[in-house]
Amino acid sequence: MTLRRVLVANRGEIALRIIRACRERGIESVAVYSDADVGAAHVTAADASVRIGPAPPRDSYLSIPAILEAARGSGADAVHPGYGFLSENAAFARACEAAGFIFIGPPADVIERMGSKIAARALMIAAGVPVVPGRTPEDQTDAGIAAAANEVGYPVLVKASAGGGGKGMRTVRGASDAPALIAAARREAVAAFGDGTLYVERLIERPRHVEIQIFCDAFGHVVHLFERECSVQRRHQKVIEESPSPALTADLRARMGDAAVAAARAAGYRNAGTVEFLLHGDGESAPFYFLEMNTRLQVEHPVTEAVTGVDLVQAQLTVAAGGALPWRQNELRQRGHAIELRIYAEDPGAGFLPQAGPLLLYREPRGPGVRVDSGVREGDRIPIEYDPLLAKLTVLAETRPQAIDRASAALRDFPVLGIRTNIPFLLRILAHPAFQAGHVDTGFIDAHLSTLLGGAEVPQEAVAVAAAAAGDAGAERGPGGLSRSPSPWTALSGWGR
Amino acid sequence: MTLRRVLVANRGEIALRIIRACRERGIESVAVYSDADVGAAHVTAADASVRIGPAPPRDSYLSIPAILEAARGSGADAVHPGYGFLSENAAFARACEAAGFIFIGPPADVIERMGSKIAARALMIAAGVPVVPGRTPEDQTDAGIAAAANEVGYPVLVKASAGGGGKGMRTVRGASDAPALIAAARREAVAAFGDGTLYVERLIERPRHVEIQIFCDAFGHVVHLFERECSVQRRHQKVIEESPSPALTADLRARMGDAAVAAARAAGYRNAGTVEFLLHGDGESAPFYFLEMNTRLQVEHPVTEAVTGVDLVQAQLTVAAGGALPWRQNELRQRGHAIELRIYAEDPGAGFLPQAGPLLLYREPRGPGVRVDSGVREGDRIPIEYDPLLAKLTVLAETRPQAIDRASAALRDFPVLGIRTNIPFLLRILAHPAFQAGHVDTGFIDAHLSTLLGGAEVPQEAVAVAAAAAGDAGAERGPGGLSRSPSPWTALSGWGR
Amino acid sequence: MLILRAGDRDYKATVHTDGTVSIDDGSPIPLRATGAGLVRVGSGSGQQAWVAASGSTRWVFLNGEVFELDAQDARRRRPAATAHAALVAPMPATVVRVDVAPGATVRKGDTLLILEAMKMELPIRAPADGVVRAVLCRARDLVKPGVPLVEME
Amino acid sequence: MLILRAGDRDYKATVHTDGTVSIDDGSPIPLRATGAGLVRVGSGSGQQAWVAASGSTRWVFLNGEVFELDAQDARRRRPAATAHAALVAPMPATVVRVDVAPGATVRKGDTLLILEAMKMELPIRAPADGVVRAVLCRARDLVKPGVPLVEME
Repeated sequence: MTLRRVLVANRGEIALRIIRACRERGIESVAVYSDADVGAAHVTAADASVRIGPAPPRDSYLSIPAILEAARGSGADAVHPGYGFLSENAAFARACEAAGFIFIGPPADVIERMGSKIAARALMIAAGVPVVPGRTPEDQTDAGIAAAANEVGYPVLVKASAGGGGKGMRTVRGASDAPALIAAARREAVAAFGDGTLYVERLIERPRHVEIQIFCDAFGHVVHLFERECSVQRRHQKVIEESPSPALTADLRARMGDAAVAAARAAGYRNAGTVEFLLHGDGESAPFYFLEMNTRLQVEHPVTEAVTGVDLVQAQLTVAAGGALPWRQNELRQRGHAIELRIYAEDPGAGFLPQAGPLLLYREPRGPGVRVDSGVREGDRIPIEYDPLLAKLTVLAETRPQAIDRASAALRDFPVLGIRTNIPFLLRILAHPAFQAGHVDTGFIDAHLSTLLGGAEVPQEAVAVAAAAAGDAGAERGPGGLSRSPSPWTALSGWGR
Repeated sequence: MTLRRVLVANRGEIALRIIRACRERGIESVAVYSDADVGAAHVTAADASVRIGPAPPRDSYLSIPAILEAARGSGADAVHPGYGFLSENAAFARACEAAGFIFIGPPADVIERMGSKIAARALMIAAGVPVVPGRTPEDQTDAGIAAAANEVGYPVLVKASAGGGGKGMRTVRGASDAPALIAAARREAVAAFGDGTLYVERLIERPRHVEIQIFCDAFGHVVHLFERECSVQRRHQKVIEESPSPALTADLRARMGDAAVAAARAAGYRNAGTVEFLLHGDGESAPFYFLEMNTRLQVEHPVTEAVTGVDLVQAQLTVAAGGALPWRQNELRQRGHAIELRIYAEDPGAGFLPQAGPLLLYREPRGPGVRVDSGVREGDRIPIEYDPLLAKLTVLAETRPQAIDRASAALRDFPVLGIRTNIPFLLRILAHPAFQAGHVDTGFIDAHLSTLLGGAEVPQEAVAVAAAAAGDAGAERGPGGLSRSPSPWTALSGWGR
Repeated sequence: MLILRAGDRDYKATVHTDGTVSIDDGSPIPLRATGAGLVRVGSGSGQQAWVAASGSTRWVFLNGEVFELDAQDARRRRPAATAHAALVAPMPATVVRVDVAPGATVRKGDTLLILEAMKMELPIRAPADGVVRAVLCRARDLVKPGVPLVEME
Repeated sequence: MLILRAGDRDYKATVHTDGTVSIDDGSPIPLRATGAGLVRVGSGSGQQAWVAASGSTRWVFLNGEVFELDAQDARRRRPAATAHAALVAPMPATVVRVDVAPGATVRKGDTLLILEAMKMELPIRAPADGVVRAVLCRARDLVKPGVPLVEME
């Protein structure tokens, strides 16, 4: 079976990533876009593009009928869901297959089973994979959830059963907070996933989040591609991921890899997936618990690509077309150290408030070992409707300290102006002694927040630059009124050397 | 010993490469520039910059006094010569050390010995490394060179003894051609290196050019980092390099690696170097001959970095500062397949005539496994005075066919307008069945030139685009008079979706 | 002379005819434009900065930090700190819920209303103890950045 | 109507009011600007092209190929092929040596003079058998692109 034309049911950097992978192997790509994304980078890059609806996700990127219609109208033979949106929606996978499109991901029933925290847990327990104590009460009233929290024992996490990415999730430390937090989690769950079912589990205090990439084909081959350490999170949203994890010994890595492979086999998995674990404490015998299985490509897949040298999206296309996995377990090795930093349009100083607006100036860093995945360009306007991820900066170097140095240099060479981003915040994480020592857990950002927020005085040099650029007043016009000559400003002051 | 500030005695992409490496480890960088390079990318990127003279290389980038003065004035403690220019000039290395600067490269006497083809040959013969038959006559008159050619036996190569890069080199097939070609080689040798001494050697017909990267520290550690296949050349100038070589078996690779290490040990080498071999024919027992030793970083070093995962420039800085090599031989592995394509400002259809002029539009490709090293930006004017290398595109993929696909996709996404480049020519090389089969030797381009030159009809679509952009007349103004809206053109025709 | 405001702090900048700029009567800082949006700033070789303008706002990226300064119109300057100003929407958002009514007494940190943007809930909290003077939005309203939501005193 | 020349071939382009363009009275080709220098061309979703202009020259990058077209001024069109024109410098260069004198009979491929540019020698050869009418440069001259070097007939 050969794929000829793939519809990419996503937007932003991941849509571009998939479009480029298709182009390399001669597969045509079809982009979809909402009214907020007319002229967006992923639309320009694809071989064809189809409008699927107005800006709100439920009317466009989350609309199964609109996307299927686009697939039919454009003559696609397969659909790649990316991550987020419909990527873990079993109904969508099923509808694709029913309409005759190859769904580039696992079978719909696997998505369904692993998407239900209850079913996934049961499966893992049966497969001998360790799990965190917890339950999904049959009584799904707020009172029923509160009762379940009491049984599991505080502190607990209340989570959307259909969810992911921290949406619809709340930490509840005691019975008195429960009603308000349960209600908030429910509202977000309904808004984000259309399903308000909630799940309660014991909160493992300050665990590490360590996940294993797995890959399976239709011939029973299952491999793991080692771990990603994703402990640096804010509001349960990953911010920095790396591989290898500073916490794993060779033996612990092997045991976690084996557990992930067992989980994949138990699930009857196919294509790329990730088994997320919580790792509690340090050392050879630190316990780990199955957290969930992400039945899709992860945002942070470039970290794995960097250290293993494989192309996960190419392998997805190969396996979706009925091909065999291109690698055997004993051919796979980690080499060097990779770190991914997520560049968000957000203001860390204002509670990580997402930012929308124009990218007046946007210049990506370059250099050996520096990879930038992005879906935006200078001059674009970041819409309010979607995830605030602008770009992913992934660095690969020989050692972890060199990777940190490389990432820091790249961030200092990544100017984004017009909207606030977390770039200064990321730099302070990289410079933090605890991060540099590899002492990170999911509480890292909260524990060090005041240090990480900085709040630098404005240096005189910055004011001087602003003053010079302020010479000519005027409306929004991008790179600072400073053109390289001839410009009135340059001419006036005799600059330009 | 710690390096604090490195003067980069070069320009273009390699200067930027070194500046970035310095920045990552907190070393300050000092750029130098001629009057033709005011405002060039390498000048903007460095922490400091010093003008060293007018545009002609002999008055700037080849001026030892000017560069030493710049090093003194800027407080540098070390000098990185890059490649070309003064990088293999023993007098420069000696002058640097005498003035108290660390020269980031091998000791001056090693440069001197290996820079003399006569001394290098003698050393290799003594070390048991195979060499091509040839000689440097004591009688350096044109008649003396012609006599030496007769003794070695036609066909012969006449080469500048001080040279490299194909400058001052001529193929002579018989006695009747000798006088004119020897005179031309002499003129080029004097112009390029200030030294007209010529060397004559047997021409190995249609060999492969396969070179081994070596690295040595001051503690006697010597490693090789496998091969680069550099057979695709035009006028003895490399165009495409790759690793692994499609020609080497594991055993042949090991024997060539051992020979390169023996050569490095015999030379008393330190820092990064390359041992170039001619490989004659195919198969396990194909003979290889020492060609020359390049006592510097090579243009094509990214190919080795891609497959081995090391950073050669970082290692250069480490070793120059007195540190030990960061790798042992048994830790080094080739993984995947890397191809570098040199993007030249040249017109292949006009005898590869170098091009100078404005980069009206210049957009680099991006994506996983795609690395671009360049020293130019859109809007720059390419000067006439220097090497026409604009950029190096290096791709890394799991297999050679995937690397070819990746390189082709990247080249199609690498628009350069305003001056001619070899991008269309490179695409035709990648698509050629002989290249795809790995059947390349140094005669590849000449043998297939008419196919590779193409000469495509102008498709109607291209004329249509030109016609639309011609709507408004006007002087040079970069990206096509097409701004993204609002523009008169967009407004007129209702475009922009 | 030019006034640039960052947060509640005003800087007085004087652009000299030689292209240098003095801040608050300090020593002149050299500047040099090196490309579109690129500036070299400081004595010696200086540091690389990037700059962009939007209306009266000047954005500067310097050594990994971002600074947002507002070029003040000398004739119509706003006071440096607006005590008890209206709470405004920080970005385009949808009002999920309003928890207070005019006249309500609130404590610092109390949630006044909840916005939703980019699929995240954003509680708007009282910046200080006080009394709600006016509520200027309703649930389901789409609000733009800078639009007042609640007035307190 | 517009004439665009590539090599010795003229193309007649008609830009229609709906934004499509016809070449040599062929069927209309749709075009859509999608960014600075970016154009989508062709029916259906079309292909990605890049375009830049310099004087009357239009550069187009399409599917890895580069096309250079000259927008002709209808009032002052040059003849499509200039037989026996002067040999011109192809780029800025230094004249190393001149091998012929006026009146010399040369064969196709004979070296007339040698230029040096970017450290490479570039022989300028006779495009056909003929007679040198004039030599317009001397050794060591710096010549600019388009400057006539030798006239032949």
